[in-house]
Amino acid sequence: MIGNAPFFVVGVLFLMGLLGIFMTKNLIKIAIAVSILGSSVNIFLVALGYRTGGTIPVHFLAGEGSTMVMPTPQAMTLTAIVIALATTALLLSLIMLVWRHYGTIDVDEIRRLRG
Amino acid sequence: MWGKVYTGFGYWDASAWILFFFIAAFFTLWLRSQGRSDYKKGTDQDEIYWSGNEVPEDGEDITVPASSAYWGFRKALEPFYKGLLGMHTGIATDIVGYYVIAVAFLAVFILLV
Amino acid sequence: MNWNEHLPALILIIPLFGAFIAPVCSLGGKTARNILLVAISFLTLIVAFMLWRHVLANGISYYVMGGDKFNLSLPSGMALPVRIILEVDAFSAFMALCGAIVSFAGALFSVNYMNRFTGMGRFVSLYCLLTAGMIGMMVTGDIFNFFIFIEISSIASFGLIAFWRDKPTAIEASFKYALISQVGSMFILIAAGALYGRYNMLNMAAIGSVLKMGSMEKLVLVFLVGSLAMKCGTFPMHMWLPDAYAEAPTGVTCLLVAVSQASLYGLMRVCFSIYGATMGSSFIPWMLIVFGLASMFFGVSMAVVQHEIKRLMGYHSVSQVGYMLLGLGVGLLVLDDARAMADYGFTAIKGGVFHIFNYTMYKALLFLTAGAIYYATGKKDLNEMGGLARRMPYTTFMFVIAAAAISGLPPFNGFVSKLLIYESSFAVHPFLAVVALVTSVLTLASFVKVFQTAFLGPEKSSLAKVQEVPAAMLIGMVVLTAAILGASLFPSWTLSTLVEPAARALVDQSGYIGAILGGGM
Amino acid sequence: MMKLEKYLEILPKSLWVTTCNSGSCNGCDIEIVATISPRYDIERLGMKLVGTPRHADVLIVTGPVTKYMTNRLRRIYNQMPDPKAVVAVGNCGASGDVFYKSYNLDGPIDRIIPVDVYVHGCPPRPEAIIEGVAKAVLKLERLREDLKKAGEQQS
Repeated sequence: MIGNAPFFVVGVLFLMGLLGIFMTKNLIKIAIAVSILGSSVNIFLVALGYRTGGTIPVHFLAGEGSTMVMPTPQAMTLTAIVIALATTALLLSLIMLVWRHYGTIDVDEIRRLRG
Repeated sequence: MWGKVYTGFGYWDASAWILFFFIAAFFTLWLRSQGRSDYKKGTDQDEIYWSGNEVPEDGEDITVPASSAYWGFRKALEPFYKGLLGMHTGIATDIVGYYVIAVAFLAVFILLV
Repeated sequence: MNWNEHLPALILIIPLFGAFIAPVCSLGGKTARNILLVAISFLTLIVAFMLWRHVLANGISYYVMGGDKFNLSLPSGMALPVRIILEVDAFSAFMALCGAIVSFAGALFSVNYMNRFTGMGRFVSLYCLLTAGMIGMMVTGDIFNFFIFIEISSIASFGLIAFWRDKPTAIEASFKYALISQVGSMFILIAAGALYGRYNMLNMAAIGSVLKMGSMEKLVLVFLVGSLAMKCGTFPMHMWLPDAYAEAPTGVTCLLVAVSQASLYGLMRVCFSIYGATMGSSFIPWMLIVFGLASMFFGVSMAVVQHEIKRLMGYHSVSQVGYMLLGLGVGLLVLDDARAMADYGFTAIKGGVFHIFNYTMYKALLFLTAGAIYYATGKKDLNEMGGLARRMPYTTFMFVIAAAAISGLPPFNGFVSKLLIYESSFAVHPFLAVVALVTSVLTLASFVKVFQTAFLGPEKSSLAKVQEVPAAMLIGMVVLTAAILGASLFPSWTLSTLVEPAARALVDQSGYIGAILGGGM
Repeated sequence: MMKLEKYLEILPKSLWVTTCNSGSCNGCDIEIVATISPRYDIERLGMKLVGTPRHADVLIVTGPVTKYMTNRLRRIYNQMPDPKAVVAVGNCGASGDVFYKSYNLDGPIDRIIPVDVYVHGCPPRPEAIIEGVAKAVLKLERLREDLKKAGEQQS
């Protein structure tokens, strides 16, 4: 049961992120919610890679243990973090430009393109 | 290369259609060549008939704008378009909402069936 | 080592190299930058063509980054598929060819179209990056790399949609696309992670070989299908698409069409190659068909009432994607029924694949003609146009060809692919074919409206100074027109050389898996 | 270019007629409509109403010509192809009738365009209109002969 705790956290964070996108009207808060969503997925990836009692998969530091942790999820997580960083930066700069053009960051007001 | 494309029920042959196109074009051009050419050029006889009025110089005054095209179609389907346009609110979170609802719908139903 | 084996890597490296060299090159002035843009996209096109030829001749080609085998063998004899792998079968090569043609046409068009704006160094860089991301989605054989390429293309397209950042609507469209595609990518990533957690593998072929249908796999399938369907603009999740297509600079819109096709490629890859016959129930195929019908009908009925030219075409993209989903969904429905597959299923897949090619060509051409009108007149609203046929005869000619092709008028290529889809979906249920036919009629109706209001009618005084667009833009359009006319005049040749190998590769799940695993790990 | 003789031989007595209301009270127009309706049915004689002067042989004008209609009537007349004939239907068109010397008239019709046949009555009966148009056929035949001669002299 306790082994599944990270996945519950992931689920809760993911739902929090989604709800944050729907419930808030402030664009900055929506960007934060998107980041939370990304973080929850990153936690999911990291949690997947964990093996109980595992050691790092490098031979001269491996020590006695024969269970090794696969490095792939870490690599995936790092890549995902970099991508999330880029998109968050882009989202924030877009929000800045939205503020400059529309004079508001209320998501309900930004609807010139519709229909 | 010019062969037929079989669809399972029939076939499609582009060359037959192109042949037909040339025959139709020939007839069209022949009919057109039969028109009268004895009108007096430069007089009112080669002007546009605009109910006897003078034709406006600027096309701006006589074009039907695109928004008015298919007005009747849109009017007849007013309830349908009201619903459809009401769906396109243009609010960013609504767009995400439709997406998440669609995924949730799929997720629930694929586990049920 | 034959250099032909490096083609899958080359097709990625060339645009990526272009993206990073662009800022340096733009120091050399306008001409150097324009030459770079055209040269990079032309090289990509050539490599895509050679890759396609190579794949047709030698079967599936794969490329392992940093090694000659994709799995790492431990001394204990255990083999782990860890390396990054590119796998190109006939379907991927076909999609990459379509994408490269469109990218080349868009680049030629952009050279003049974007001439009046500053910041072109960034534009060229992002354009090449978008091309790289798009082609990467098509050639990768690894589900996590698929996610990475989706993100690369998404980020490049956010930047390109908001390229005219002094236009409020462009920023708005970019923000909407960024938000929804970010949420979508998270779903894709969680699906990729779940597959990894289940099978310890990320390689699509390797996953496909061991996949067993369970609740987890079902959820993964739904996440992937939902997100990729959103990225290619199916009905309830299409609202970002007309906004983004309408507000991006036209050369970019042209490329975005190909990017949405790359997402469709991913969708088909997941459905056919990873899941394929193990999918079990017919729920997902039916959902693809229903999504297809909904996008077709509602997309086109929204398009009929639009009066902004690129927005109208954006809604048409939604409806045209519906045709492909319908054709491929019908094919997926009968995937494990050999008799129905031979009867009509394979025809449906051929129709869907052929429609991908046709749609990419004529929709890109339509967007380019819309961009040419915008370049010449500075107007986007159909209400303010009229009588342009006298001023822009070449553009008009190409618009008519593209509009006839998209409406499915014989003898153009749109008719052939639609005919294949109608007749095969009729075998499943007549209602499917009826919706497809009605959609085709409404498509014709809305393009008649565009043609009549923009090109016909009396000349307006406000458009008296309009001239035909420069030659480079015309050449960009001619490339696509030639592709359309070629596919129209020689449909059986196109079907047998271009479409059928791709359709066969799509259906052949064991071939896709066997080419990598070579008969088991 | 001058293939006119050939055209003139096609259906010589089937007149295509267009109407112009130059300010009448609509009484004459209703009678014209009655003329094409089944009871009188001029289409059995090969005649029919067309929507544009570009296709017409005969112009039927009703009403005294008001100032507003003067230029328009002249333009419609000019837009008809040769040979052409004009039939004035109703007393107003012939003389002005009750509107005679009214301040807002430029007419009667023959001050604006040459009239070939006058049909009297207020409004004239359909039989009278048919007879008037039949008279226009004679006029047109004479015009055709003239045009044919001109064509032969040219060639």
